[in-house]
Amino acid sequence: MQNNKFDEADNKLKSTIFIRVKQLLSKLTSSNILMSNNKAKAGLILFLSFLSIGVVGGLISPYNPNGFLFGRNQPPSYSHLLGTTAYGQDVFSQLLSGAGPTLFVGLSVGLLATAVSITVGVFAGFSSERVSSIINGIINVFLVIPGILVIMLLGTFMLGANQSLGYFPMILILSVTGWAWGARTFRSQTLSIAKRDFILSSLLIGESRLSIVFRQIVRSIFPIIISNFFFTSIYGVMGLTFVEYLGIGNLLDVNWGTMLYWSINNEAYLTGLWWWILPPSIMISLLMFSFILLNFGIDEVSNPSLRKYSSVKRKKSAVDNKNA
Amino acid sequence: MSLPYNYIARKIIQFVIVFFAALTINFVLPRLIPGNPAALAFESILKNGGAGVNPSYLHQLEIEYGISHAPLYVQYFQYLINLFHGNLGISISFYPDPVSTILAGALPWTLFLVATSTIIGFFVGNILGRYAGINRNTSKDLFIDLFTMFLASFPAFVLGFIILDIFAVDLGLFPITGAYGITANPGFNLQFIISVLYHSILPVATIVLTSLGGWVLGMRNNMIPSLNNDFINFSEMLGLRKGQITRIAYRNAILPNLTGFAMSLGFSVSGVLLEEQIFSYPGVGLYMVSAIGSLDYPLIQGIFLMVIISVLIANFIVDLLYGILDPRTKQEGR
Amino acid sequence: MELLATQGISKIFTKRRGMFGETRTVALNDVNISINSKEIVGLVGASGSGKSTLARLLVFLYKPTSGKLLFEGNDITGYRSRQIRKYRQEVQMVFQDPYASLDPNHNVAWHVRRPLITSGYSGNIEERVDQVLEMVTLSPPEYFKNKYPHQLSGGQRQRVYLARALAVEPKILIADEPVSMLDVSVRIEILELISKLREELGISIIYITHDVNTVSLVTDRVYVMHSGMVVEHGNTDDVISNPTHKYTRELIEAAPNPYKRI
Amino acid sequence: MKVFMVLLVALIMLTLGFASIFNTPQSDTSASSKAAVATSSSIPQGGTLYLSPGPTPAFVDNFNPFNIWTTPAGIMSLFYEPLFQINGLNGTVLPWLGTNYTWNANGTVLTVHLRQNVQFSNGMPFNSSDVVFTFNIEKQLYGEWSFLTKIYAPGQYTVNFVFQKPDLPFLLYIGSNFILPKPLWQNVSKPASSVVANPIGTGPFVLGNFSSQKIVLNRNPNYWQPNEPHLNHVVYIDYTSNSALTLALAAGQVEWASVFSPNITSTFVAKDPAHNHYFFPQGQPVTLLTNDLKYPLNNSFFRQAMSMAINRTQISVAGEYGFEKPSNAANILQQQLFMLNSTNAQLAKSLATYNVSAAKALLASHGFVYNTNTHRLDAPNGSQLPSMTLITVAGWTDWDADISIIANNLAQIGIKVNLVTPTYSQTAADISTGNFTLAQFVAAGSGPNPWYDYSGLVGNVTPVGQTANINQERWNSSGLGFMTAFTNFSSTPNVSQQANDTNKMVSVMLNQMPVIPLVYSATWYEYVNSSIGGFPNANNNFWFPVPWYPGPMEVVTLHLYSKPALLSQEIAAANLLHEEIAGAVIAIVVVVGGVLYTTVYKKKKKEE
Repeated sequence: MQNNKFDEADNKLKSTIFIRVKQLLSKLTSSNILMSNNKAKAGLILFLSFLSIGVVGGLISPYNPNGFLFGRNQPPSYSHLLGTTAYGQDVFSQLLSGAGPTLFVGLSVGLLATAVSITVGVFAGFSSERVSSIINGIINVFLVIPGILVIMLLGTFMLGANQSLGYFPMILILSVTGWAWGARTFRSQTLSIAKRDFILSSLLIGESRLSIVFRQIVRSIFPIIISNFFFTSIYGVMGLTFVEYLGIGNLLDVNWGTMLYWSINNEAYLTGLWWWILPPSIMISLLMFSFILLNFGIDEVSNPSLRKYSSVKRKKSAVDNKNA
Repeated sequence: MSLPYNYIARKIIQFVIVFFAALTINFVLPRLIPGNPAALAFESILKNGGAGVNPSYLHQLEIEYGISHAPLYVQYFQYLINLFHGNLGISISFYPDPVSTILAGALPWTLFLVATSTIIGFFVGNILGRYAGINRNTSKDLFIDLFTMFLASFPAFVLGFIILDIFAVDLGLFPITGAYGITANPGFNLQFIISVLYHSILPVATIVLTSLGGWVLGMRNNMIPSLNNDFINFSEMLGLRKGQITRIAYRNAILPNLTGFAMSLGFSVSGVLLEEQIFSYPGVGLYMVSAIGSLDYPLIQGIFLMVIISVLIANFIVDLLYGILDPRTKQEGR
Repeated sequence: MELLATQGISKIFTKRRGMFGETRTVALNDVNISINSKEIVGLVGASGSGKSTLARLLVFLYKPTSGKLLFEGNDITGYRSRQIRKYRQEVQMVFQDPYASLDPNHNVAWHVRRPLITSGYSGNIEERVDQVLEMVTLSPPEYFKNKYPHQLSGGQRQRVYLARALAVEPKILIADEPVSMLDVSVRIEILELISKLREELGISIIYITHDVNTVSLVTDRVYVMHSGMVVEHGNTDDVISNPTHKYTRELIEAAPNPYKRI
Repeated sequence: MKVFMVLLVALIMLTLGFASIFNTPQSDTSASSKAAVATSSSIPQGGTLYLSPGPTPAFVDNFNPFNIWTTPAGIMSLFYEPLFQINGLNGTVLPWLGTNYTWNANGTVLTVHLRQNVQFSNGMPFNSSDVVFTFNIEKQLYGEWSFLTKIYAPGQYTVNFVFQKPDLPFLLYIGSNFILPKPLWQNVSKPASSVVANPIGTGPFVLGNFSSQKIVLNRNPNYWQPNEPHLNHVVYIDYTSNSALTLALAAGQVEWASVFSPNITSTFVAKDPAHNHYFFPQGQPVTLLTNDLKYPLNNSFFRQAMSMAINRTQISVAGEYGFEKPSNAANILQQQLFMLNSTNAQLAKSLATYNVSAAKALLASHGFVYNTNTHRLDAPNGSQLPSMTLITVAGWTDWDADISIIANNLAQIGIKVNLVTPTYSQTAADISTGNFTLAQFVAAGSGPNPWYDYSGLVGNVTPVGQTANINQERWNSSGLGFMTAFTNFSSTPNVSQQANDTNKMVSVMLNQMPVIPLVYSATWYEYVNSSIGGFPNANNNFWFPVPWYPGPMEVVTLHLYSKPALLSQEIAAANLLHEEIAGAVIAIVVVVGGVLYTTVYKKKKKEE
């Protein structure tokens, strides 16, 4: 009896999760946010293929990416599809194994920085004018300071001190330098939403501010959040290559940033080793391109002003589009 | 064209607050870097057989490098007082040169690159974006968008190296290094000016190429709603010619992009600092790397401060400009 | 019995100009109004007369500059957030614009369910939702429950909003121009619904409008506001038929006669 | 980062100067008073040398002789001169401003006789007051000459240095110090931090023209050495990165440089094999520092086994591009290996030879067994040996590649190594406080004999957590007979006695292996001899050949001359002129294009 009861509960839980997932999926496909737009479709396909390379890349790479196993500076051949490095490593294996960490850092930065932006931005937009302007000042400070300086300074400090933490310090640094843009957007969006009647209404009904933030405001700005996530992920990937290029990351990890670091430091561009420097560059470019395309599509779907625009029906069409 | 007092006052207050925040960050950050430059230098001397060096030499080095063991708040006030006297300290890696002297030599080059590349990028990007916006959803639009986006997402330093390799090394059309030729004598003479322009072509071109994407996209996205709005529709009905209509729409679209101009300055500076290394351009980017490597706090702080002040002032100017151009600021102030 | 009353309420908005200067706008000046249980009171005035400010003051969206708020005889002026939240369950508000007062991202059921959840409703919530929707004549409830605001007409939206406000069984409903944005044909329906709710639920209603015609349809008593002051008050019929203040007369004369028009 | 590398190597080279102390005769030696650099009057006068000692952001208009290492390093020695020039490679002493020197009987007073008829470049005469002033002000300023009680001048061309105790070694420290003109410096309150825009010294060149990218030096017409310098001008050109400098070298824009370039044969030599050359002298060993207080590295056999498991050839070829040769196991310089007896030589070779099975056998004989299932080493108590962390400096690409190879090598004998690359300062701090397990770093000193090489490896054992400036591997050398030999060596001038002590030290060193030497560090030196002749090369390495090392830099420069056929042609300048014309054309095209575009655009606008 006992077991049955548990099973039942378990089944119930499973079925609710199942239903939830199904709802989410059907929402995604029926809403056609991604499928109605060709750019978004191309971006999604590109991104998914990168994601799969990122997941399985390390497993299917033909050789040890860090092993000094082969002749040096060999051009592409059948056994080495993308040739070898000046150290005798297989470029193709490095490219495959490097995809995972690169994506991981990019997406983590996207997640973390967006989370910070949401917290700070929405909080600033939905609190008293004084608090809001103070937070706005802080956001401005972070916007104005060129990120490269902070990355260099924090990089030499954190990456040196805590390298055993793997990519975590790097993700942290990039998030610290990358959240302000999103926070600024979220703040202004929240400011405009917080003035609307339906937020007032919820306040009157007795909703807590936290509930309003999560149930209503975050939901209203969700397309912008997604868009911001992609932009911050782009920043994350760029930042990774950048930190590695400056030589303040862990240079012995294999990712596309370190590949560029080693190829540039061995003057691959001067000695004609194009198969060493170009593949990671193009992969990074394509990955970011896929983010941009996705973003483009979402932007076009969610931002009615990029489609037919009429100020008379502004409210209505905005509402329609959000639910389309 | 007068601006409301209110607006300017608010901008000034904002400027001062951000400035002080930046000052404080500037004070704190370099002190996070582990290690003591004097101790490093002393250790190297000692280890390499400098038996004649007295232990008090370490203290001597610290004094000369301006390293203080005073409590942080004392150092902070000292730092502020020095700043108000325009004293940025003495560089450690370029001892005994004052940081201000070094920056006076380096900052103009960086500002020159930032200004040129941002302005060119802004104009070229706006023209392309305008074109893409007018021809929205055609193959022209798609081509411009995708091409500039691809350039924007290509790692900037790799692009720099490739451009350097092709145009300077292989084709030999442009110089490899420096801000002016070694035969040119700095000063206001034609040879020097031409030399400077010539040396800046590759770095500026690289920065413009990488920054184009943002401008194009921003302009295009502002242009489309602007072309679709009621006023434009109305004008169309009144029978205005297409060129006139485009111009009106363009004027409406450029204003929001101008805010982007101010906000992107921080980004531009980042890009310039990066490209300076690749093109061996003698701006602050080069000093930054060597200063961090040798724990040159005063120089790091000086660079940080100067860059931030420059960006802040540029932001302030653009804010004022925006206030003049946008009549709404007179009422709302934001 | 006097349910809610104001004693000499004033509200002055100050706006900073520059660093030291400020401008003061007097929105309400020594306003005394009261409402008894099961009563519909009208607040009439042109835009800018301070009637909306007064409404927002009554639900603590603004704090009065001076004066007192009395609820069931208690001074509630100094209420803090927890007390305010509790008080708001007793006093609800309906907004003017039904297109803006509903969250476009949530469906009808959510809008009605949330106040029940936040107020800790003890019964079956879904049943109550159905019940409230029936009450505002949105039936069958199943048909409307999963609709999103953009799928509803203006009148339906205002009904949904009424349902949301009534779900927590308030004692007072403040209706801030609830029909001004609706088609004329729907206005009467909503007003009739409001009158019906008073009968059925026994709640008091403060009806705010600039439209003298609708005031005479539904209200028992009326306050006429002008420049932040109550210039005249009394039984609706008396005030309309026999206005004493110059401003009231202007208001009545300016009002379009619906029968004449069409 | 590389700036530090340069600085480090520079300081090490400073030691070379110290080191020669022990090779110089102790008393009554007088060098000949003839002209310092043997020159032939047949060498023609003229020509310009373009050089760049290494990349730097920009030149600074300050030639303060108290900071001889400021960029461009080496330039100071063309303005200011020392009493003697000492060859760091073999200890030879050239008389310079001093003609000869003598010690008193108990070795506490050094008398230096000065050259007469020498002028500073502004015409002021040089005499003993300048020497006394220079040393005294440095003593006050730095506490630098603390071993001297007194410096005084008994005559106008004689200076006496009075030592606290017999300290014969410091002769050459004194000898290589730059001498300043007293009249110009005596009223300067803070000489070390004052800005010197117009350097005045006795050197062969004077400052001609300064800009932040180019410094032009002109021949000093009143230089005291006849027929010297041969060159009319020395031009320092600023390059801001290694690759820019390499490209400039390849294009012949610079004729003398010290720059690291991984592909030097293809990017530099291949462009003009007849004239473009490089030669990288091998210096002291780069070492794998082991923390000798930590288990299992506190066992000497363990360190020996690790040494045998490391493939030094692979490090040399793959990590160091073949520029740095595999090191011996004894931690001494390549040119000192001849001092070893056959037993030591044999051991120094075999312990540095890649031999995985021997390494495994040595470990197994002490109970550390390679587990073929886990591919890890099991300790004598049966537990698996924990992994170790190996650190080195981030951005020193060759070392970063090296540690990757070392990790692969050590994995073969069952030692798992985690690699971490902190910043330079962090690495240095971790090593000095002992917060490391394994580190790749330069630990040894360097000099003409092993005493100097070992001076950095011995000393008190500092506990982990406290800062150690020497003996950072924390090796306990007491009770092994090492320190006795070490002390004896430093107190005897007898060459055979020194050889005996050397072999005693080397024997202990090999049995203990407190640190594991990897490869000899290389000093970068490139030159282009198309228009300038007289450069040192591998066959004729007459003086230390790098442009950034102040003392030797002057000696080498005075050997350089312009090749006659090219005297009249200023090739580099011609190239640059060409470049300027191209630049002007392009600039004009751009400007005209811009103007045309805007006018056309405006016209179009008007038409609309």
